Amino acid sequence: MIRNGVEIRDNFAEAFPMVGTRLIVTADTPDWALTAGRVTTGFATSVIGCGCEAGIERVLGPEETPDGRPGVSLLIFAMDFKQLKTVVPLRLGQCILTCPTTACYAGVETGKRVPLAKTIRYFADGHQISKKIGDKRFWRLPVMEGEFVCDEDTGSVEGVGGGNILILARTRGAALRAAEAAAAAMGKVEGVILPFPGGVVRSGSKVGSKYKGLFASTNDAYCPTLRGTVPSQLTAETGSVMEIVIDGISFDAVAEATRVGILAVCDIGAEGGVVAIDAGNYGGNLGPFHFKLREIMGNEGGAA
Amino acid sequence: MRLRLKGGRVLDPANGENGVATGSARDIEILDGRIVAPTDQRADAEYDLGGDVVMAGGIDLHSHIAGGKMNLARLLMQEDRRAYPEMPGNFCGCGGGRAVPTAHATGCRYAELGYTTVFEPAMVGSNARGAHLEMADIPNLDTGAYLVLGNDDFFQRLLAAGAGQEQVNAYVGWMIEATQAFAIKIVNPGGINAFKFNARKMDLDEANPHYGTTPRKVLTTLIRAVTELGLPHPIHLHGCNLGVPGNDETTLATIRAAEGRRLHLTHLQFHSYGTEGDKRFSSSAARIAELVNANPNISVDVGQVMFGQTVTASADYMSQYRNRGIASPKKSIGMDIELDAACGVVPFEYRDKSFVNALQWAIGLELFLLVEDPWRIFLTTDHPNGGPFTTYPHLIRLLMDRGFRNAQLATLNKAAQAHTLLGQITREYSLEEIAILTRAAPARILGLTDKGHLGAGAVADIAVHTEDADREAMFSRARFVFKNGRLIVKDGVVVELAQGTTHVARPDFDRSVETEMDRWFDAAVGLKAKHFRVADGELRGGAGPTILKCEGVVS
Amino acid sequence: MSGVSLKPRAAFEARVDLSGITPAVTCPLTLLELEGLPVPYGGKSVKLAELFFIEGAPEGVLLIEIGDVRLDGVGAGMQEGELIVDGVVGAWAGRGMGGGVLRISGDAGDFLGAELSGGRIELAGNAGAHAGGATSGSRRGMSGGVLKIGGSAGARAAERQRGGLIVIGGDAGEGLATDMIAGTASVGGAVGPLMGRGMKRGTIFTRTVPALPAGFIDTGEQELVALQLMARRVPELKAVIGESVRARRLVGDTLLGGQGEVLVPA
Amino acid sequence: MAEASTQTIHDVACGFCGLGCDDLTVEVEGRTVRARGDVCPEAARLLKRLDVADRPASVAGAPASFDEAAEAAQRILSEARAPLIGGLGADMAGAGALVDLAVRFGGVLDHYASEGLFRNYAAVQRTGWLASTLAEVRNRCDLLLVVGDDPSATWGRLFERFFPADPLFAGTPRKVVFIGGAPGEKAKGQLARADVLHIATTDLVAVLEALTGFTAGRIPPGASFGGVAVEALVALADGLRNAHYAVVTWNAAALADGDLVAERATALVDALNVTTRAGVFPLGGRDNIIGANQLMLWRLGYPLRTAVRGQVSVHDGSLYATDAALADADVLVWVSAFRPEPPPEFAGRIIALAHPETVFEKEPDVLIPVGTPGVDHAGTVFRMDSIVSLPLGALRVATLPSVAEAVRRIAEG
Repeated sequence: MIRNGVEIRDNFAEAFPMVGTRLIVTADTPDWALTAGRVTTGFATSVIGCGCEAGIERVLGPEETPDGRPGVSLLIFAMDFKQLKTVVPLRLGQCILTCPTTACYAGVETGKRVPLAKTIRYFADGHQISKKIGDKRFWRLPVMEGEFVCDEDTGSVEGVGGGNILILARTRGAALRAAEAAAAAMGKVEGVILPFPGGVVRSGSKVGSKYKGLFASTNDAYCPTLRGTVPSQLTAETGSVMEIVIDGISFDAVAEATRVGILAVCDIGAEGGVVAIDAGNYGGNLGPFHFKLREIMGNEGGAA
Repeated sequence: MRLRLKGGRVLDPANGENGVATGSARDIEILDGRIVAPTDQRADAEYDLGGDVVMAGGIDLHSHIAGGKMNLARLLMQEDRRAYPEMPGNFCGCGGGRAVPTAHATGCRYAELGYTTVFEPAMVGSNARGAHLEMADIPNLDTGAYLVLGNDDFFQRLLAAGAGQEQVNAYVGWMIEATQAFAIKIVNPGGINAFKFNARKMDLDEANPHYGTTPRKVLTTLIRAVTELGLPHPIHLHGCNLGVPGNDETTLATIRAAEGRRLHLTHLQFHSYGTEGDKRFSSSAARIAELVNANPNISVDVGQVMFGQTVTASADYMSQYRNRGIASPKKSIGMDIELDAACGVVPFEYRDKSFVNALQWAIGLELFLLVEDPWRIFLTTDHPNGGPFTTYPHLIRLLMDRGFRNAQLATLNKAAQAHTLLGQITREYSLEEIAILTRAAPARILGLTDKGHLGAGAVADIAVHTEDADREAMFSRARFVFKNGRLIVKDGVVVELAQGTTHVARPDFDRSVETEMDRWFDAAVGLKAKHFRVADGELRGGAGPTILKCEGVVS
Repeated sequence: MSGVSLKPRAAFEARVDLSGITPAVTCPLTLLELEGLPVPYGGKSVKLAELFFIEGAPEGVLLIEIGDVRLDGVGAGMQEGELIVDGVVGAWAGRGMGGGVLRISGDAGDFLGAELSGGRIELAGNAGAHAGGATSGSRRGMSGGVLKIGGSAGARAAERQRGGLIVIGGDAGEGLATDMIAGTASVGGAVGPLMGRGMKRGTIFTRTVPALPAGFIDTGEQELVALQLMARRVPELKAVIGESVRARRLVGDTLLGGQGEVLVPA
Repeated sequence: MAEASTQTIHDVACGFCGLGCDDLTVEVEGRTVRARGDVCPEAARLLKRLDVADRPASVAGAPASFDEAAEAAQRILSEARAPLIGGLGADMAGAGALVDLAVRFGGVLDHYASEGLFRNYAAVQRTGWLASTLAEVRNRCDLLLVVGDDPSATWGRLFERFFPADPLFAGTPRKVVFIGGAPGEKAKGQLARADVLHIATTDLVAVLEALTGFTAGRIPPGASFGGVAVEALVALADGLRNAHYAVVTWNAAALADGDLVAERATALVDALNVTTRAGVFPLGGRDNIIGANQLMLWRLGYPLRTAVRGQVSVHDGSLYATDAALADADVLVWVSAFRPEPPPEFAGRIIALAHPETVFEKEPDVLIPVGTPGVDHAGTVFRMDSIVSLPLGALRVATLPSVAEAVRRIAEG
């Protein structure tokens, strides 16, 4: 399948189940909401080293938030629920509670409950105030700046982590431009985050390593400087590869992000130096979710 | 009035008759409220029992059914009353409640279970008149009350002053007569008094902060007093340190302190706690049962804990104050009373998933099953403290049915299961043993010669149960109950209200004590001794008490 | 009958206790069964049909026409369904209700919504004393649900309230929120004297700063994120909060270690 | 007829105010009764009897025999829809008969002086309390807090009975602190040996709250509470903490905020008992209200202000309070054997079992004059502490039925 001169390889991204949640963080200004969002989702590129994968899902206007202030919605994913229950209060306590003017609300109503203020309310040393309206409880914690308002807990979803596309381009500059365009387009999709820096990862990995104790190592099949020395997936014209990793609250959300990402890359096309789009997998035996690139593109794939 | 109960299997351990074992049925004849030798005269009424089990009416020697603390419990636990409204067909329109039922409901529910005599085990002297008024309103039951003594300042002063035993005996005799009591109860010997001086705990040999007296001295002096006054029932003792882990040592020491003299340890379950295990709470039932078995002078009742909501009411304000933090619902009443005693009312819910409550349950059953002589152990829940008396049928099944017992055990708190021997105990009570525990033995220990058996001359208080392999079902509803020869329960339902009597013991004592009592009441209590005294005519709406004359060694 | 309508045959000459006669009880019954339901009336117990004309009504609804000031316990113990009173009720309306909706177009007597734990009560008229309070001997008042009073509430509204929301459109009488444990109440009109004594926790919204006992401390005007959160999440509070992001906050009853608050949106 | 000679009776027990004095001396001469010596004005007034003919029973204002009146009363009750059995000024036997009457005919039971009782129940039924009784106060109380107005106006010998010359344990001088009203001359006289302090305030609730706070170690902000300077409150809290046995007493009936006073006094005593001993001693108990209430609790399981409706009883502290219940009743059975207390204004029919000297604004539909327990017949009444009850003796030959007799006759018809 070729679109606008870009080969969409007959391959699939292989993804894993993750559990995730959404937080709505508001602040007095859009900037502070964004700051809180960035800090909270910082150092959360990969569960391998960060314990979770997180990102800003969307920027929210005042009319969209529970308290009428500008905000952001964040998604945080972990490999299991226990881990999620650990990382969310940690990040809430270190990054949102501390950030000027913020408040934090549940972004998911259903599913198992992930503690928010339920855990960190004790920071208020007995001065915390609880309010329960209907079935929903929130807390007010006196802080030096005023009050930190935070929902008791949030729901959770069984999501999908590790969706991806690989952008193969002639030059590093072309690969980066295509990746930026893809990340920008994919970031508009609801229910997904791209946890790596700027949404892009340049150090894609394969499973395992020659070194004991390393679970992952550089994806040598896609490293241009190793072309020929290892079994390579790169044609001779490919000078650089960028990967975009996608975590989402559902299979459909990840598939949609994959689709708009590929479209954005294809829009840049061969003229922009893009060679092909590929995806990372482990042979299909490890992850239950398979995002088949050509299937996802369907009739949008263009002429062969 | 002559009645004939035809063809029942008579279970009368006091007279060595066990129709259940032999399978033989016979008639029982009643003439004017008493059992008589069978005749062939025409009866005014006959009841065909068709082989049903016939026993004497049940006797509960320890159940809180009347007195100020029960009314405080009613006041505090209106939830209980609201949750258990009048039962349908309740023809007098004044029954209700479960943990603290009204006087009417108490009489009716007991009668439905086949009980006809119940003793209130903690009457405070200053409240005696009120307790007797309340007892008079309990239908269907004969009653009596044990006077709480030993924490009263008059007695403590006597002890502290080194008064002779004769002075003590005279005082005890005067108090028994003045309050129309049947026996002497000691609650936390000296501890209630010490709490008034702000002591928060009191062990057997600890000195009262004001008087310097010890619980041991209180106990031994009053044991001697009731012995010498000739009271039929021994000292009825609620010991030191109720409910405190580690009170097993106190209990063992208390048994030894009796030095072979008769002593009744009440609600022993609450006094059989060790401190082993990581929760520092364990069963000492085996150790205590062993010492009880070895001391024929000791009798006990268990005070079995039954799961569910109840309210605890005790004169032991010291212990109840300690427990008020675990009240459920969270409220409690305490009261220092009249230089006499005190009371504490604490609602409580025993939960089967609680380690402590589940182990308490197991400890009670261990005691039942490890104390060997059924004539020296009595079936009680210390109503309502361990649970309401209406749970007795369930308790009987636990004792009689090992499979049922172990199935219940398996549902309890896991850690508690691991801390009890109960699962290994194979003993199952027989029907005859149940009849001993609930009829014959209490009558004997209370000295009621015309009760608890079905021989000629006995009061015609009779319960008839249809045998059922499910012992809980069997004992939940009597087929017939006769009170003084009148049919009051038919097919588990009260059909008539009978007026019971109140048993009192009347010892001889040295009446010269009266001058001293007058002086004490005038100066200290602020009430005339003569107004403290309850006259015979004040009992049972003017009918007066049933008097058991005591032949003491002093006169 | 799927729905039931009750119309008093005449003004009641003694108190009638409708406790427990809820839509869930009446709707499955036949007309004959309904007629025979026992109802306490003064010192007696009478049949429902002696007091009411009984007719059908929409599915799942119990409708009481006209109402009566001696009609007590309307909706008491209700767990589901809809009970509508086209008129006034006596005491204990919605007592211990756990779910469903109770609508009353007229006034209500004392203890409206006492010990309410869930569901919704909407009263168009005025409520008597102890709205949302605790019954004799009970430690806690209303614990959940919504009690909306269109008119004014009598003395000791929200007494011992421990949860849920009380919205009083008009004035609140003396002793509002006495011994309040938790929960939220708002008053659209004037607040009577002696409010808040013994308040442990909970929030009272008022339009002006009420007279408060000695144990209350004025923390001054505060900018509170929670205001707009509540205004948005709780439509009933929108009226008293409006667009305010600031409120005067008074805390008490500190004499008893309480941390309740009175919020007066700026 | 023989000339009546004066007889002096000692140790007479008095059932009127609830304090339970039982050392009165009374002179009886035929039908004449009068108290002698040390006696409070209320007892003197209520014990006094002249040799006058008893007022006869009446039906609709016309004299009738006892039987005719009882029959008329039964007719009225049989037709009644919502009776209120009010007043309830009766001894235990009378109260028992009245409960039977309510069970039989249905109706609300309340005592005319129950307002204070139910204000106290706001505390005792909700949180419970730690209480004391007269003999304990007499001998142990080393610091007495009297909240509200000086109660000796109502209980004439209260302080005399609280503070005997030679208590067993309390050292001297014993301390008494009046919070609210100042002690009157009578109280001062009875408290001559005690240290008496008066702290004026108009806000008893705030003062009790602040005392509880200071006692529990909290430092409530403010320089004064209820108009009392913090220094005075801190000193008093220290005094309470250091007392061996402090007692807080109040008369809820006389306090508009009696429920809150009871709750706050309870909280204060709870706080004290953490480290020392203390108790509440609520005042009340007039005309055997405590006994009637006790009886209600063991008979019906509910306190006063309970309605029996078709043999099922239900309690409600407000709907079944006399004032509220009157508005819904069609028949009032008014019982007042201890004093000539007239029935409240009522539009329905009235059956009065009343003290013969009762002055009625409107003739009751049925009037049966009844004897007074402790004057005309024997009986039992409870003291205010609900623990001790007293046997009242007859001082003269009864010519009137007791409440119990009258009610039984009504029930028999």
